[in-house]
Amino acid sequence: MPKIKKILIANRGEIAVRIIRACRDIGIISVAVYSDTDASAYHVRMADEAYHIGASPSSESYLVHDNILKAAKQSGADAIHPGYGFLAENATFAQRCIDENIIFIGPKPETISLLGDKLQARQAAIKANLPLVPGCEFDNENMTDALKKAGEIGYPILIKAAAGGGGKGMRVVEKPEDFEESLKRASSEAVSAFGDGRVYIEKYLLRPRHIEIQILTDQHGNGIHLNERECSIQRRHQKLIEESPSPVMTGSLRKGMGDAALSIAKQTDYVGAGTVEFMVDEDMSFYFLEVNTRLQVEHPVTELVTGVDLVKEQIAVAEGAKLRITQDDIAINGHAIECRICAEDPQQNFMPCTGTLKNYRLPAGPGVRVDSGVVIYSEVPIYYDPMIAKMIVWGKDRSEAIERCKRDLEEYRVSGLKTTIGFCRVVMDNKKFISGDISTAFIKEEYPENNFVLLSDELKEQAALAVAVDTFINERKIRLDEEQKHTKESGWKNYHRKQSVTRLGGES
Amino acid sequence: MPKIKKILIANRGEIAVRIIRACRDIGIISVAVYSDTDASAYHVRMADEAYHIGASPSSESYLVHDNILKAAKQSGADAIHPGYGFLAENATFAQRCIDENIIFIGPKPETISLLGDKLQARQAAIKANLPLVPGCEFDNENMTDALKKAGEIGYPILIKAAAGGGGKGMRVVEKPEDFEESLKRASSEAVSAFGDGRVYIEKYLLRPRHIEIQILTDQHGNGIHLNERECSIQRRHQKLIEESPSPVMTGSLRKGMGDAALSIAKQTDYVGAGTVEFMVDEDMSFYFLEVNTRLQVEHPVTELVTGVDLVKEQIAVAEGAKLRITQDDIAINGHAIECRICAEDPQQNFMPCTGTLKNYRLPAGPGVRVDSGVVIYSEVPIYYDPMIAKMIVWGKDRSEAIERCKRDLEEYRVSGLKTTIGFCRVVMDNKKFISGDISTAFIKEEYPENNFVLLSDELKEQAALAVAVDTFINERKIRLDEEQKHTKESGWKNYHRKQSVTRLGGES
Amino acid sequence: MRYSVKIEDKEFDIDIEYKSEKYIATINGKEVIIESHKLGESRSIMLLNNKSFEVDVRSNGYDNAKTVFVLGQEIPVEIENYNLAQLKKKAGMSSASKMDLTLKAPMPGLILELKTTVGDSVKKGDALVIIEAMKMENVIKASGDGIIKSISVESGQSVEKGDMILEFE
Amino acid sequence: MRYSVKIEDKEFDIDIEYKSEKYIATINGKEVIIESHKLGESRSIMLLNNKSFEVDVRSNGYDNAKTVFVLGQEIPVEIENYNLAQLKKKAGMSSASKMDLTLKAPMPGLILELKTTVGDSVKKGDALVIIEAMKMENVIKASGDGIIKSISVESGQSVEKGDMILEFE
Repeated sequence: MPKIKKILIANRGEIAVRIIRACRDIGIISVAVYSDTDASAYHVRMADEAYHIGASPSSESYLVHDNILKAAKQSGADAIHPGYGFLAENATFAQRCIDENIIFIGPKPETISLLGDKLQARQAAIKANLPLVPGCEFDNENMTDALKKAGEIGYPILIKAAAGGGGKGMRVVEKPEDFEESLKRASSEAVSAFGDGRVYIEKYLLRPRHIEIQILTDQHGNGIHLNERECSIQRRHQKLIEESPSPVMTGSLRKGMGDAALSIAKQTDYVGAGTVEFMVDEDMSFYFLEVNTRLQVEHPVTELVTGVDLVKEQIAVAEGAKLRITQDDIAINGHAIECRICAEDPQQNFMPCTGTLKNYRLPAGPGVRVDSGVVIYSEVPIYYDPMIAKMIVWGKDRSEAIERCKRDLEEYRVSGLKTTIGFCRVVMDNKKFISGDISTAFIKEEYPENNFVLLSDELKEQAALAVAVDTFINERKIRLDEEQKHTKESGWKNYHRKQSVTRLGGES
Repeated sequence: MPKIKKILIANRGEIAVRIIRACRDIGIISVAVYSDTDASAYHVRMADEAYHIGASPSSESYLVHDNILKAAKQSGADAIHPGYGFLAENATFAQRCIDENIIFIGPKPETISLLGDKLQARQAAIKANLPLVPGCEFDNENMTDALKKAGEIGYPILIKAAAGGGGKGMRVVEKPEDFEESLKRASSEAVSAFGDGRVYIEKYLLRPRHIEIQILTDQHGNGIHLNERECSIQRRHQKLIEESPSPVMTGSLRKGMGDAALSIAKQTDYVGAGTVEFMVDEDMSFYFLEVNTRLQVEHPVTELVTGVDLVKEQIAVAEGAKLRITQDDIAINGHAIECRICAEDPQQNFMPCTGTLKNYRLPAGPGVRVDSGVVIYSEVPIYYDPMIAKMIVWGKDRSEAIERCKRDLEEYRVSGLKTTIGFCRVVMDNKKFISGDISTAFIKEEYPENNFVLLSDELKEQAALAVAVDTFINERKIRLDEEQKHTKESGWKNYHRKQSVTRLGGES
Repeated sequence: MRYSVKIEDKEFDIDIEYKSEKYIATINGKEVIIESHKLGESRSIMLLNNKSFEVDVRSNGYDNAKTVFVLGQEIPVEIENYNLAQLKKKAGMSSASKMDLTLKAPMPGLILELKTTVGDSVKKGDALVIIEAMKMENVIKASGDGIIKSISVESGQSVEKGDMILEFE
Repeated sequence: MRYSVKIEDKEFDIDIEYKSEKYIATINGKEVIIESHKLGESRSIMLLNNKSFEVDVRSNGYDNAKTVFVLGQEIPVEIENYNLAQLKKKAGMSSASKMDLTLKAPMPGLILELKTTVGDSVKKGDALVIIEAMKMENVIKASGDGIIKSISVESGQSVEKGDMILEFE
């Protein structure tokens, strides 16, 4: 079995740093790539080697297959880790790696391609006997048939694009009268976003939980799951806070979901680390959503409760090793919560921010891990994702994890940029969150119109005092300096006068 | 049961910060105290409140009972946590707290006092049936009897001061001829150091391991142990690297040592967190050494493998709560290693250093926890202990913990001060350390004359290149700036010439 | 020295004097004793009646607008000499924020969609424009009621931070 | 530009030129292509033949002595113009370190014990003096062989960093 000696990480930010750390642990040389704006970025500093791959926009650097493969050749890397985003779920790129005799750390191109198409993934799930949200495909042209099918499912229904992602080509339909118009708009949106107008319909769940199963499989047909992650705290389909285990999970539900996840993995010939996403309804029924064929942003919560380093296992699987852990090795030790730290302004509808980190100090001490893509003085450029770091906290139970989250969110020091830290702190105080009563509608329901309080009146008073004292000290210093200058100047005046007098009495 | 609402931390540096974090987790208000030099120290910044307690030397601040109790009264603290060092094992201070109606977070004054006297502690250990290193007390005046007893134990023997600590009043005697002289010198040293000349003798173990048991007991007679810590990597009786579990521990030995530790706790009416230290001989016999009646520096390795927050448990016990965990709750999850980061110069015989931290960036990512007493731009003053931080690393087994230690020691960024980071890195590469073949003689035997290599030839070459390029860039910048200035100046000259010409042709 | 300090909806009247190495502040009638130690550059540790805060006060380039970072929060603050603020108030020049009559690009990005046209009357919270930046679509909403007077951009156009997007009347 | 660089026992002859935004170094005959980006103040990221290093080069106040922090290690470096260094060598003014003839206090502290008296001949590694600082006793040892010429302190005395302790001859 050939050992991987050098890995090129086709990514940037915190996930590049995360992968570099795993490489360092096992003595693999890490190669970073960077765009113009990232020349002094943290992932470049952390890596053993670094290669320039183009201009700042990702379409001219991190997404350019040729440039990345060229850097891989130059550096002599024998494997590429794509991280998440960028090329992570790009079957064409995965195939190019194979063609160029470089190991792509991820599933086979065919698997990526199949699971990337929602309709094909749905078919695979049906074959693997996974429960699906009631729904179906239909002929876009036959509106009578479509309306009938929608009626059978029952409103509200959700129209989704087959090639979809990121909420594009998605429409909620409340009543039959709106169906035809919504269908047309969803389909045309899907054409313009993905060049593929195929859509399908599903029952719209009102308050589902998003719960996903981490799987790990090898090239020899072995597979395990590493429990679930609950990712219900989302804003506009973007996860913000994730945890493991789920506060509502039971042993039998976990077994059911774990078996289902491994069954679709088997069905799709899945190799490596992956995530099978489910929706869980209020009655605790679960439904297959999709498979993410890569490492997830939120993988650390699983690492903290299972003790497994997922990136190291990905690498071992890519080398062709048999799984080193069995299902029996996977326990649940305590509870972990992740908060995504994004350069966004919660008070301006979470608008992304750019800027320089004038101060940046991570929380530390018992139970906190930070995977950060930036350090003090880093620039946060406009070209990429606004997530600058993840704070992951471990506690012996959920309540200790929440306590420590609060402490560490307050300990996090960022100047120069607005972030989601304050909003995560607000959620940690939310009674529904604390009791585990959450769903993907949580933020929308709890904070309609973003009506949360980031600054208490007490904090405002303290801040006002701090600024007043600071201003007073500065003004006082200027006054004292000026007084001193005056004293000096009048000293000089006296000196000049003396000189003049001397002259008067002397030469003149 | 009265809940503690506010805790004054009678300490500074990393342990003060550690305790503040525990307070914050459970909603207790933390009060820092500070000497002149510590006015802007990290523990002051971290605490909820802070009180000045005197001049910089600890004898005028952190050791002054009155000043600390005054701050406690002023702040309305209902408990004092002493940390380690300073007043942590001072029975008089513990008693004063009780007299002033303030909870002292630690054992009873009588227990502290008894276990602080080595001869009394030895007697307690005998009563509790603990194995002791062969040794005995004797009449200092009756040399014949003493010599006979020494002969019975067998050379080499160790003479120790009853009131001892820190290696003072301690002498190794190789042969009977040296006995009388050594005894006299040890005794007189003990008189001058502790005002107490009592000494006793013990068999000197050549290559013992230092293994200690963490205990936790409540006010209701319940007690558990939280496994062992191996602390054999020491320099001049100062621990440098600690780990849990011990690489040589077996289930039955752990049970034996754990039972012994709980038995002396029972014997001495011990309440709270404490550490029972043992020496373990090459044949795996263990011998009682002493009891430390406080939180130890190295407590985090126990926290990482057991998941128990020891400081929170100390506080609960001090409140009068029954232990919330049973012996059965204590598992061993993975392996933890601690490296002490001290402001010392390994190449100058580990001489302490002072200075300003011009750069200070903690390692982060999977498995590392840093308990630091400093941040960037902190001053390390000469008045206190040179330990500025502890890096504690968790791995699923010892080998993963060592791998991560290496990575994190390299990731630690400190400028402006020499530290033990590089030397810890050297130990992590030592084959004997990796195989677990260690004893308290490890550093002396492996690195006599401090003959370790901190800088590889490759690193020297890279450093030389870096400095040369940096110098080149600076010199080039100066040259370019000057050229530009010249160009400008000659520009001005031309301008003046023109002016003159104009004048010449005009007015003149 | 007496200051008028404004944070979001709160106004504070703060009087400060310096006495034996401490600052005595009177805030809305209450006395607070303050110790302050510089941590270099713009950061300080302050003890407000012995309560510890690490604060980072930064000037925003304007005289009165500052930003303070405290407890992990970024807080925009307006501070003015108290007497000056009173004078301005009397003259109707209150620095209290009125609705801004222009909308400028809050970040560099791409105008994805304009949600209004000239002459539309919009209500607070109505979507005005969608800007794509950092891989996300950002809906810019009206901060008050008004009528659109002019629009300076069109969909598909790139904007720099601070570029004029539209004006209200 | 050609430099002579010394780190501990190692001497390097490094020639550097600047070409199309990169630095080409020749070190002991081997070519290395270097990219450098400032990280502010004294820190830079350097790529040496694409190998990444975060370095912090600080001047020690002397012309030739610098300190570089790389990979968590503090490394003292002597750097000189190559030609100047050659000239000095020829003139016997080699900057190669000879045994220092004075011992100065390496830290502020308390002189606990003097281990030698004037006229003693000491060998490399012999204990000279014990200084207490930061709660620890620090044994200062001779860095070479020599005879004690004079002693400027006595036990119990406090010293500041850099104070003369003794001289050799």
